[in-house]
Amino acid sequence: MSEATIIKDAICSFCGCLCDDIIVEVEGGKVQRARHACPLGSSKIMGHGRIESPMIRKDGELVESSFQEAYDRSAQILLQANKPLMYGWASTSCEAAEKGILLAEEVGAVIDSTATVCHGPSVIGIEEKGLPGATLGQVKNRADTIIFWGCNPAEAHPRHFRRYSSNSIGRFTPQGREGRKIIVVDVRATRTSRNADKFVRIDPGCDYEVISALRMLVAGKGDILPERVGGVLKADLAELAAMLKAARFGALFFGLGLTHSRGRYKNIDNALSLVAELNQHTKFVVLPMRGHYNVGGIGQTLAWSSGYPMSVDFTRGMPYFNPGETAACDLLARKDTDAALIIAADAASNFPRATAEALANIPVIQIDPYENPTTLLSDVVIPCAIAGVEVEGTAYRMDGLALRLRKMVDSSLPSDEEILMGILQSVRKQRQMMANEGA
Amino acid sequence: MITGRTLAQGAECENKMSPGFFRAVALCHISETDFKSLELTEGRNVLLKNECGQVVLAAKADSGLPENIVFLPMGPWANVLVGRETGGCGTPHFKGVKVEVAATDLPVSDIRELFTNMRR
Amino acid sequence: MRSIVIAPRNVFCISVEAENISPDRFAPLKIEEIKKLIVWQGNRQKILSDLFTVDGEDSPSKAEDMAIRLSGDFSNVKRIGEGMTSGAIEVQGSAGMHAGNHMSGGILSIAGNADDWLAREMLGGRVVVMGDAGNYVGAGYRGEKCGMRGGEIEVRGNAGAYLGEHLCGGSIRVGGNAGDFPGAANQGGTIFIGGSTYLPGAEMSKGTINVRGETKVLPSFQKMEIAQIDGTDYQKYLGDLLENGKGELFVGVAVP
Amino acid sequence: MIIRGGIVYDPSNGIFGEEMDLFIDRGKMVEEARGEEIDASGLLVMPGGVDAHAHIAGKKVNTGRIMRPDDSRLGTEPRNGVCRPSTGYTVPNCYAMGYRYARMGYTTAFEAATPILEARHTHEELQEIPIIDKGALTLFGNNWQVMECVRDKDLSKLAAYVAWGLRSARGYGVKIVNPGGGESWGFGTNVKSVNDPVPNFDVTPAEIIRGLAQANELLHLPHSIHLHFNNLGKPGNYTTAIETLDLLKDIKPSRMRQVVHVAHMQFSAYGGTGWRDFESKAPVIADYFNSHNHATMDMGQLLFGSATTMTADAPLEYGNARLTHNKWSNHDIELEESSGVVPMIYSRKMLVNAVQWAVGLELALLVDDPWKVLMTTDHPNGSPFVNYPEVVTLLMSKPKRDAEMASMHEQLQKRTGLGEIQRELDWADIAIMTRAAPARILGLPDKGHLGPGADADITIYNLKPEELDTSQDHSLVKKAISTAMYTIKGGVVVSKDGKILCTPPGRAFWVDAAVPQADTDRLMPDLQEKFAKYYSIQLSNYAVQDAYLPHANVIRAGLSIEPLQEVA
Repeated sequence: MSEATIIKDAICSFCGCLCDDIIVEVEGGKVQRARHACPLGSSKIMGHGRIESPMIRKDGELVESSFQEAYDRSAQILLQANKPLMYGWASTSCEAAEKGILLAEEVGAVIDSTATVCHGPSVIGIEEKGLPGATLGQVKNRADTIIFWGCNPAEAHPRHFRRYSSNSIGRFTPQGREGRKIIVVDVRATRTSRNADKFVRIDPGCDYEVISALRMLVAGKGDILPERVGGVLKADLAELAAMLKAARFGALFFGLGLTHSRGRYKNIDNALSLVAELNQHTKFVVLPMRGHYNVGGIGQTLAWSSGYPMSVDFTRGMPYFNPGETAACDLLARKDTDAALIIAADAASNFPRATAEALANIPVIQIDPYENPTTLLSDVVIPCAIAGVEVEGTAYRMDGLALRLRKMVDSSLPSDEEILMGILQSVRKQRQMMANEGA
Repeated sequence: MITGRTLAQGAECENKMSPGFFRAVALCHISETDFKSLELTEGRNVLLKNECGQVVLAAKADSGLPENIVFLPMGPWANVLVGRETGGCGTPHFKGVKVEVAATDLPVSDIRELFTNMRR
Repeated sequence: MRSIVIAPRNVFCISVEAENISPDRFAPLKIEEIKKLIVWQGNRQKILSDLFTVDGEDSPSKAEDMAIRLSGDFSNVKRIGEGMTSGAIEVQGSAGMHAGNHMSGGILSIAGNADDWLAREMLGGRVVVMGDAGNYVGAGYRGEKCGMRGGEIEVRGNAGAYLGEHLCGGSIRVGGNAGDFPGAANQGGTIFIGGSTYLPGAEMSKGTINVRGETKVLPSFQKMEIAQIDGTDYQKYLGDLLENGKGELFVGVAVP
Repeated sequence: MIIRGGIVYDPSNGIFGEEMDLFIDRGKMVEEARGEEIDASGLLVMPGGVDAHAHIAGKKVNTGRIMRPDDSRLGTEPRNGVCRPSTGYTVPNCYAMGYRYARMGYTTAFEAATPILEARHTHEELQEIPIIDKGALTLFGNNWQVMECVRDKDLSKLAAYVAWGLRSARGYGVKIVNPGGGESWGFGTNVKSVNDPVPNFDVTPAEIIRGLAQANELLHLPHSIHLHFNNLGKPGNYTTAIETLDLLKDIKPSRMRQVVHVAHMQFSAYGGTGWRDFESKAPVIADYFNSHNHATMDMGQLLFGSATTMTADAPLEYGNARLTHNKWSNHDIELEESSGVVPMIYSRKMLVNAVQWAVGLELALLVDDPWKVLMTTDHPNGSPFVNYPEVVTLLMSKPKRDAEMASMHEQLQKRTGLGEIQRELDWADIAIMTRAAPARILGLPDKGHLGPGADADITIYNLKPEELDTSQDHSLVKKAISTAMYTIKGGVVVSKDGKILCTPPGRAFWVDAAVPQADTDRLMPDLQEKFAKYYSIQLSNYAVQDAYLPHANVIRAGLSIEPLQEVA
């Protein structure tokens, strides 16, 4: 048995927290332990069942193939399509995303990330109002008031409290949790709300009105408010507004409770205005709780490459952006795409049923380490090495901070980057052959 | 109906074909009051339906939920009930979906059954 | 008038982008030249006659003398009449997204429904839809401060969400219901909604919104007096007080 | 390669409009060479343009893109030949930046402000900008470690930290933005003068600036400190400018260059007590530069139209957003900085904007020595860099300035003396302000000139300097310098008449400064404590890895090396 290797300060590539203090013990080419990791991260780093070989669907069944055959078939599917969709990207590196963007340009595809089914509305809100944010360490060192609105980090980002928010200890926050006011706004009580000093339960779909009422109170115009807004008593809202204004440094973290409910991006838009206005009175920042570990990174990479952070349509050669038209769910719902490449995401599970059905009716290429429902719908399945465990690369934390993922163990499988380049080379080769035949 | 993350759903979400994912996600959280009024017991199933479709899930009482709201871990079972409409901004309504809930003796579909016959 | 009739050759699965279907682009061209105008279907660049039949008078004319009739289903054809300055387009069926965007003059009439982003960033002219319209009628583009600045839009049926978002001028009239957030950030346009809606006028700073049916009103609007308009009683509100509160919202008072 | 018969402006080598042949071999200028010939008979030839101050990469640039799809949809060009798609006007995508600089005859550009913590992101973007050589200045002016060293008057530890910070960021030089103000903004306040103590740190902006300037010289860095003043953008701030410059006049430069480079001077040369009596104090500032030799500046020219303001001066951006009722992004960086982004439209009908427009031009025209003034727009704060030709022609043509002023607010004449300035710059001045001086000020010996050994970065403009009256024919000049006939980068023609022919990757410059081990040993416990207690990441994950600079060009500096060669 080989000696155990210890990798210190490894980065957990599960959620947007990108915890970078993981101590990984590797022995015999396998991760044996992942200290400091939460259950979510640990489950990822420790690993589980994998797709072992590329597969191509023949006569309705997925049968094993070589990587080259899978690349060639993928290239053929992409080249035949009038409007291919390349979706996913949240759980792979920025280096892979860069290759994906190049491939999307070359085949004239629409490229979209899982942001469009989570924080896409936040992006549209930011386009309306901007994002007054900060790095997470700023919150840790300074925040004495923290609101979690429509998010449940206790279950989705388990180490957030201790590393960055409510329970963290920093230069101006030596008392940690004791020195902070924690406020939770949600439609239901959660593990997160049980950690709160103040829990404000609002009626589903009423976030926008509640935020407007808070803005009125912050601006000193509370007198015209009705007695109850969105299921919350005016007195309760007034108390909340006073808490926000009394903050020395406040932070608002928001999640899918705002983006997935009625109002969608308007909720974010309004919350961003609330935070901007609170800065008239104190210091306040706002941050989206990003789910997948690199959903931020695909947004950054797409933005510097194309000018837009998601839903970028390259079909006419120049980038065009319009979620609602160019987002994955729209294209599928409208049957306005005729092939899909799904990478580092499970579209079949995460899309509404009818949208997933549309996916089932077009040729699908899947690049993923694991079998999942998307596999069941795919025509080509290409297994990859796991970015952040088996491959190095860049990822962006939920606050936009770039970190370099470490490699922990070897893999015999190619990386996402290599697979995309394999497909791209096949695209170029086939296109050259077609040109030659044409001539 | 609202959908969202849970710890168990997260831990299993890259392992979708596993029994663990099934246990974590094919689940419907119901307020204690509604749980009683539907005459549910732990281990009994519920049938949820709306104009998008219907799905059977294991029922679980949740003291954090107010009446008339059910919470489903996000995933393919919940998505049977989510509409394709994105309201012009790319994101479906995963929360605030109207559903009818009833107790049922029907079994919960496993993940492969859920996707059987979806292709062409 | 010079009349041109365009009809799809088949049903489009992948949407078509046809910003060249416009009186301004057609006017100086003969039929054979019109047939060669570029259209896109996904990543395939095509010419108009690949996808559509084109018939009509051959000799070039001025844009204002152009009448383009779109016969058949255009619900998957986007950007019809983009930037048109004069003349007329008559869509006999439904029209795809972005119809009449940036138009500054002329008439666009749609017998069926219009998809999202109808008359986005419109400057002038007139748009009439006999059926329903989608989201973002007369709105601005993502991130822009200004939507429609002038002209008139009439939707006889229902309209979707974000009607007239960032409206800076002009008027929109919807016969039926409107989706959530009509007239958000209105900076000086006029909206009339015959039916009901939800949270009109969020962050409006100027302009008027008139809702004849029912609506939930934001808590940041101040209730004023009852006003009579065209013989109907309306509850007047001023808002959005989160802005300067100079917008006017009228909500029909239901007769018991 | 041989370039035949051009009218060459190479001020660093004392060449001002001489007809001569240029020789290139393996990417460098040489005395004699063979190969492909380019006929440049009678045409204007200069070294490739060097932009010493622009915001071209990193978090705030990308934030600008993300919050401005309205900007990204402008200037789109499809993927074409060797070019990837272009988007954006004030915040172009990476590819467009490379192509647009190259088309304009520029071959080098430096990103002006990067926090160490986010330098990885900056290099990800820099690497994606094709063609041009680049580098990034590193922010130090609100850094806790810096302020603590300054407070403790521990100059050698400060120098060790600056060296460590540059190495961690793969940075090129010391940038200081609103020193102390960024830290104050951490709790929503700002410093009001150079002597206003920074809350919780017991230091003043003046001490931070002096400390960093001394450390900079101790380290023999190729570039001086690069300073964005306190109170930038505010009426009456010219006094802060003078006061700050006076702080530095006794510091001896370690190399033959300035002690301080002032970023976008235009934004700090204002008089008045508020916006109502807002006026130009450019003459006072210009007098100061004319009578002192320790400082250089770049103009930070403002032009009318769309801009996206982005700066590490976060409180300024909050003020901008409230003033213009515009969208506002802010980004505070733990232990290091703050920053903000706000879109802006400058209007010639707005008196304040017109005065700002005039101030930049006044500065460049009133400072006698063109080696002290760089032509910039503080891209994209004053205007996007694609508008440099507009600035150049304004500087070269009094009739153009008069025509512009005629369309502005009538009060303008009273608020600025621009109308009385007769000076019109010539091609020698322009070659200095856009090539020779930025290279010298940055300390890049192989850039900005065409002597043997220099990088073969050359611009040939389709313009005959001996035939064209730059004062009268300013529109022809503008057209010619907007699109170079040839842009040669490292001996390769990258752009011809606006068509991009190839897209070599371009190098990234950074400075590795050596310090005594003893100083590093004293520094490291401080840093270890900061990472254990205050940073949200581990020390071992902090520094930028070499993977992000595949085409690095390391310049050595520091305490323990021999005096460096002087810049040409």
